[in-house]
Amino acid sequence: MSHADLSEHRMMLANSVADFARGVDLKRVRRLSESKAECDRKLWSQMAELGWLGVLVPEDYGGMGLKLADMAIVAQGLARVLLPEPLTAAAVLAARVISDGSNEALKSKLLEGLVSGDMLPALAWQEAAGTLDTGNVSAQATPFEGGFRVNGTKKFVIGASHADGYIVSADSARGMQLLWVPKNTAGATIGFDMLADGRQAGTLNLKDVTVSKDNVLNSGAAATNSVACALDHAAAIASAELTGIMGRSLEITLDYLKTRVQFGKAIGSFQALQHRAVDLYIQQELSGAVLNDVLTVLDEEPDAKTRSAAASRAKARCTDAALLITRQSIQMHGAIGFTEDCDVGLYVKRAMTLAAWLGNGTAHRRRYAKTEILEGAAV
Amino acid sequence: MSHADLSEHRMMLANSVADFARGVDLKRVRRLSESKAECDRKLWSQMAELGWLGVLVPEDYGGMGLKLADMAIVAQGLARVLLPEPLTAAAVLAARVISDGSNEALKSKLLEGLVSGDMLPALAWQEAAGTLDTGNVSAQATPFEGGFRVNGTKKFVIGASHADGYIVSADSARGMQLLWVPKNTAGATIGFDMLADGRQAGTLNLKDVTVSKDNVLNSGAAATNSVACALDHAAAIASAELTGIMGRSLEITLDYLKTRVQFGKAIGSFQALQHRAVDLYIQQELSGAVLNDVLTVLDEEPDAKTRSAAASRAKARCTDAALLITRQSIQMHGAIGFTEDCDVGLYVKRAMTLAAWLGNGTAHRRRYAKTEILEGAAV
Amino acid sequence: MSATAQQIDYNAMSDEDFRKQAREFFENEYPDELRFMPRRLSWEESKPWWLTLSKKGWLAPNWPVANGGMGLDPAKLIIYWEETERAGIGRMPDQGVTMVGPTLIRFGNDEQRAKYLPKILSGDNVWCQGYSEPNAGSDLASLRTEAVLEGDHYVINGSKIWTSMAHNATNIYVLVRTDKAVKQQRGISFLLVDMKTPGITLRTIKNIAGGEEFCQVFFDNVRTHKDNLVGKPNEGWTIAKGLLTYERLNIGSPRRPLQAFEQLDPLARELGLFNDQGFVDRYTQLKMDLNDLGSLYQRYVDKVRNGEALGPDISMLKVFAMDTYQRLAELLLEAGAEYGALADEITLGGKKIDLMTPFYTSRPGTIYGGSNEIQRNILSKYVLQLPN
Amino acid sequence: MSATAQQIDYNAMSDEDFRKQAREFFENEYPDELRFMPRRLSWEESKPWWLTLSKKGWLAPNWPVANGGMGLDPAKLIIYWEETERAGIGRMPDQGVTMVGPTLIRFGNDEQRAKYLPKILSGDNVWCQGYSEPNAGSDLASLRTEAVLEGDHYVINGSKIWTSMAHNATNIYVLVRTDKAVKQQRGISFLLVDMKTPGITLRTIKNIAGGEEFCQVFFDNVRTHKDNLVGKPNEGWTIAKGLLTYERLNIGSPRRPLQAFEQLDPLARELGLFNDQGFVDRYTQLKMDLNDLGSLYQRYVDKVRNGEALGPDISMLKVFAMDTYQRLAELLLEAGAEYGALADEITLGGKKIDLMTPFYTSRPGTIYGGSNEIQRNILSKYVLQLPN
Repeated sequence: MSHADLSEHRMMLANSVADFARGVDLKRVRRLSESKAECDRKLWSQMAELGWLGVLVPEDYGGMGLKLADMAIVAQGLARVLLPEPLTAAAVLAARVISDGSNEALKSKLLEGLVSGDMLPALAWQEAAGTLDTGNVSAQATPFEGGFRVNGTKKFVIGASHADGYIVSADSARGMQLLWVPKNTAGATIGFDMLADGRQAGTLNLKDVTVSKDNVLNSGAAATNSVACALDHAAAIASAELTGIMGRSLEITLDYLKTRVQFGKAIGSFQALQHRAVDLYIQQELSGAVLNDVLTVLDEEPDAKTRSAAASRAKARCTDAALLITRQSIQMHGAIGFTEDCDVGLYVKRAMTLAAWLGNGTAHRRRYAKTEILEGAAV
Repeated sequence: MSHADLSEHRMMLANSVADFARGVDLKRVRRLSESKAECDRKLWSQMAELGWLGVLVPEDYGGMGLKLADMAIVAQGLARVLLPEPLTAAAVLAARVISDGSNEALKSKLLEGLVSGDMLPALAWQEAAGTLDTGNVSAQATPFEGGFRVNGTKKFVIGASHADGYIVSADSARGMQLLWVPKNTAGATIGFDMLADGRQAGTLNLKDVTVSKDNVLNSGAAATNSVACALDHAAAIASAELTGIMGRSLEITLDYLKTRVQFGKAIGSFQALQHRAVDLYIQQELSGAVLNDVLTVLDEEPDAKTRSAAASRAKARCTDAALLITRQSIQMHGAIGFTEDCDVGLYVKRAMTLAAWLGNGTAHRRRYAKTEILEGAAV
Repeated sequence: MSATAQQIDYNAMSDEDFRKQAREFFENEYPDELRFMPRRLSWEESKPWWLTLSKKGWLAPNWPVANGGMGLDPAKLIIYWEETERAGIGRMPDQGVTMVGPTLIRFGNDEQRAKYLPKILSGDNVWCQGYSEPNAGSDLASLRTEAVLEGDHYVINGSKIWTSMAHNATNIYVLVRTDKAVKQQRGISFLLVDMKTPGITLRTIKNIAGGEEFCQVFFDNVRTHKDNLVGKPNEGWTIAKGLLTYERLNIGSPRRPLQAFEQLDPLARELGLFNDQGFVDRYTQLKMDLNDLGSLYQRYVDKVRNGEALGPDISMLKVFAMDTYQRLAELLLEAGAEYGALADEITLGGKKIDLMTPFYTSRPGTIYGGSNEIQRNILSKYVLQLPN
Repeated sequence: MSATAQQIDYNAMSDEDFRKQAREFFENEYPDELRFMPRRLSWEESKPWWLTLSKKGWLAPNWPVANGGMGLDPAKLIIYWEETERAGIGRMPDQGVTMVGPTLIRFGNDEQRAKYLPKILSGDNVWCQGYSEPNAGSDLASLRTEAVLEGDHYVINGSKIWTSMAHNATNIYVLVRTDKAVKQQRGISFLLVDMKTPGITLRTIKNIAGGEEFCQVFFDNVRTHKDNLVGKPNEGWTIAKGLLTYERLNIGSPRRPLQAFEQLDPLARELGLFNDQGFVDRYTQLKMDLNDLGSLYQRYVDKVRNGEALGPDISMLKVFAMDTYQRLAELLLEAGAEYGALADEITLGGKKIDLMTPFYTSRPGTIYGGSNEIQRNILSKYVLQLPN
């Protein structure tokens, strides 16, 4: 596509996302902790029809074969209305490892199911909190003639509550294995912890789970690399979600500052609040500028080191900015902001869950330091 | 003394310091980097006559035998007018190790000279930047029949430019030695680096310097402990100086905010500046409250661990507050604040030198963590 | 109130003896399961302890003995508070004891004291506070709920909001506008109202964490007898202002952030963070900030102990306390990494750790009792005397 | 200006070729001892390089070729700037090239261009800026230096302050009040004045670091011919405002904080700080902030490249740049421990490290060109559109 075509096509994509978002009611998110309906499969199918689940899936598999910069537009727009569906978890994180799979039959099946919305996959890679190391896996895959028997525990699986199956990373004598474990497979049990925003973090227990050869998605270094790449891409798109969240939260807050009257004046006329709002705005704009640069870098498919450094830049900045902006949004609303009825509370909660997912600010700054600073400093 | 008598006596002390301070002209400090006259011996004698050099010296040696809380009053009051004389370096840091000395004849001679103002001693304990470890000494004292021969380098010696001699810590086969090295002793050479505030930091080089037995002030664990104690006491009194500096700097700035007109109003009527001034004020008051508690603790002569923790609390808070307040004082003065003519510049420079001396904020927080946090956490 | 309690002169005891007695009592009698709660207690949870205190005559430490209090002098009062905090005793719906009692003792008349004080001590009356209004939050003086004297009754119309625990309360004290012709702060009166009076309705407001903490209280021609006016008509502002100063001392105590800090230790130990100098630096900064807050708090406690009045500078205590509390809550979530996004308590190394509650409990303190912005305005105007 | 230079159409070159040429020129010809200076250059230091640039026709990259500039299009101009920064070329007393030239080209007339531009290129005229006044610092529009037209001459009375390098300058451009009857921003005119005109006196003002950076310029019945009025009478504010926007882009460049960052690396290596996770955390935060500043800066550079106008939102670039710069300077001093209190360069492990200069050079940026407070006011009003 030419540059002009690209801009036009992204403008159209942004418009269609905005149209869709206008129809979304925050009531559903407000009740999420009770309803636990974080993935409405009817809505999910609509999103599939709009092509959004396949933005990053190659055209050969029914997807749109577009770029992360396109996916970011969808994720940002839907995050503005706090859509709880596991878009990034399925259509970026899981989609990437599936797309990189070496088992063509399984890859086809899973990608087509993902794109059509009929099959919701979740990637279960994480075992401990606070780590971005995708290679160091305790779960064990023991080979037998027909495939592997798997034991282990995977934590913080997003999108797990409505998933039709899990892609599980496990270590074996032949290196890392990425295995497809359909829901309700014998020996696979899933438990949940509620997240701050009412969504669920899954803990997947695998006890002597049998995975046939057909369900081995990828192996060895290729498997490890694909998870690392998926994590970086998903971190970038989660950053796009964070920009959507901070953007809407600041909008709501600026509106409030312009209309709420105290001491006979709109509170937005008080200089202390003005300057604070300006500082939030600067963080929002910084986040946007950084994300933009990072997406450009990632879409050029650089080496792993460059890719990880870029993803960490986006996640660190967008996480910290979103937490700051949403927290200050509560504060600037005064008592109203502290009630369940006020929308800004929903934004702070989503910001908190996205902040922690796939590495928070500290985790990403630490990783960035490791490759970008300390390697050079040791010379 | 009863509590009421104590309060009254301290009030009188504060008044006499304030009277003296009113006669001090900042011109001298402004020209310090050229004149290099950081200790006016005539003024020093006046301070001696007022008893201030002997506040902490026992009455048996001609001093006042008072407390650190008293010394803090003197140091704070003189710091408000940026008196450059090495009061804390001589009358606290050096005075303490001399008072703890085991060589009675030398101790008498040095204390009486200190109290009368005729003899200005400087403690040369430090060898590397960024450490509060007084025991780990590289300088070597090699024993011979008549005493020791000393080799080594001591850095960051405050008050060195006008000192009549140095108390040097050196390691020996018999443990640490504290040795009195008069100015111009053969083999002892001193060089200087200018500090931000125009005062001088001395670097003392000792090459085969002969120290007779008569000039051995203290030895072994007693020597090590006395230096550690001196450092804590001096850090507390330097903190008192920092409160004087921040207090006067904020006063000048508040006056400016009330009188300087921009956009047709006193700039102190702008809420953003008001709130910033309030935050500075809070830091000033916190510093005062902490220093007050710390002096009370130190004057009860607690064990070394309690003493060091208390001193670190004061130095960390007062350093950070003084740096913040003086830097913001420049900022709130606008362009005027950035000129050499403006007094607040002198305050920021003195704050910087006192901040770095005897351990900056980071150094003291680290030391505090070591004994107060990590020891407990390891359990 | 118990007759025996009144006969003990606590002020005649040595500080050590009194502290010992308080400590033993709080340690032995307070329900363990309610110690160091990261939130306020409901009336239902509080009632047994309320009655235990009341029976011993220890419910109202700073009321005069004649009114059924302990009549503690400031030095003893501080010890009482210190031991309360040490034992981790929760905050009860204590507006009756902390606010209404002192107000009636200072500004009320004998009839009001006789009518209301015993019922506070007995737990028959539970009070709530009607100050804020939907359009007068931080700007309290602009309140519009009005009361018009008709015969022997004030007739109240309007509504109050952010009334904590109103759904548990039997009575409410309200600031109402009784003269619209004069300047904002004037023309306000202080009235006592029975919550069962016809015309009062409640709307519960859930807080951000989903708890039923506040209510909006609506007044629709609510009649309260003019005997329920505290102080003189139109002088309610003076009464309210004095009470707020002491509320700022209470909210500025290091107690609540210290409770949150208790969560940080086991978390750090379990995640191995004490080997991480970056974490240790941030932990140390907060720990030292909390200690320094303690020094500042102590300064005001000493003033109370010496019988000195608290001035507007007390606002700085609240600003720094709330700022420190929030930074602490934020470090908890950050250090918890993925655990820091979980809504409920977590279990690590066999210990229950509550990472999220401190985040929620640390926030309203910068809004209620005058937001931190308002506190800074107060400090700017009345302490630094910066121009308007 | 050189005849050959005018014949080259740089815009016709490929970006790569132009970059290569610029890089080679700057690397080979710029004096090594003046690279990456932590302060501005004096006129004396600058002059040889000024003349080298001028001879090559490269002194004024953004002036039209017809005026003796390079006539670069925005894309090439950015490359020119990038290579300037890459080579560590110092800031010269360049008001003539950056401010006077563009102003005369846009708002001046042919006579003014013919009279002044060649002398800027030749180094015969060195310009300084007369904007601020003792009582009109941040509030520039309230300036009171006035000029009255008497016959063919404007007669100027008043004084300007914070005039950088005025003691080196041969000419000054001043904002003066020519109509006192109208609102502040109106009634201001833009005049050019020869510094040798009778009635001009200078007072040098030393800066906090002891350097002779600024002057106060006094005007006592100083006469300048009315031909030296740029634009129309009373329309000087529009001219000045447009220039300030580009000044904010310049001051928002990550270049200067990056130069300060260069000091941090050897310091950290010598003191072993890269083994200290606490230091590494703070170092990383700043490094990432600087990279992120680079992303924001690039956004505005791209706008210039695409020929878009810069709006008031450019103020955020300056706020974040200056904030980051100051935090960096403060970390340098803190990490330096006792070295951080020394006034002069230090030598560590054979390397010279300048810890103190960044502290001083990082401060005026939050004051000049509109303080950070003013920038926030601008953003609040014109970008967020918050009420007054």
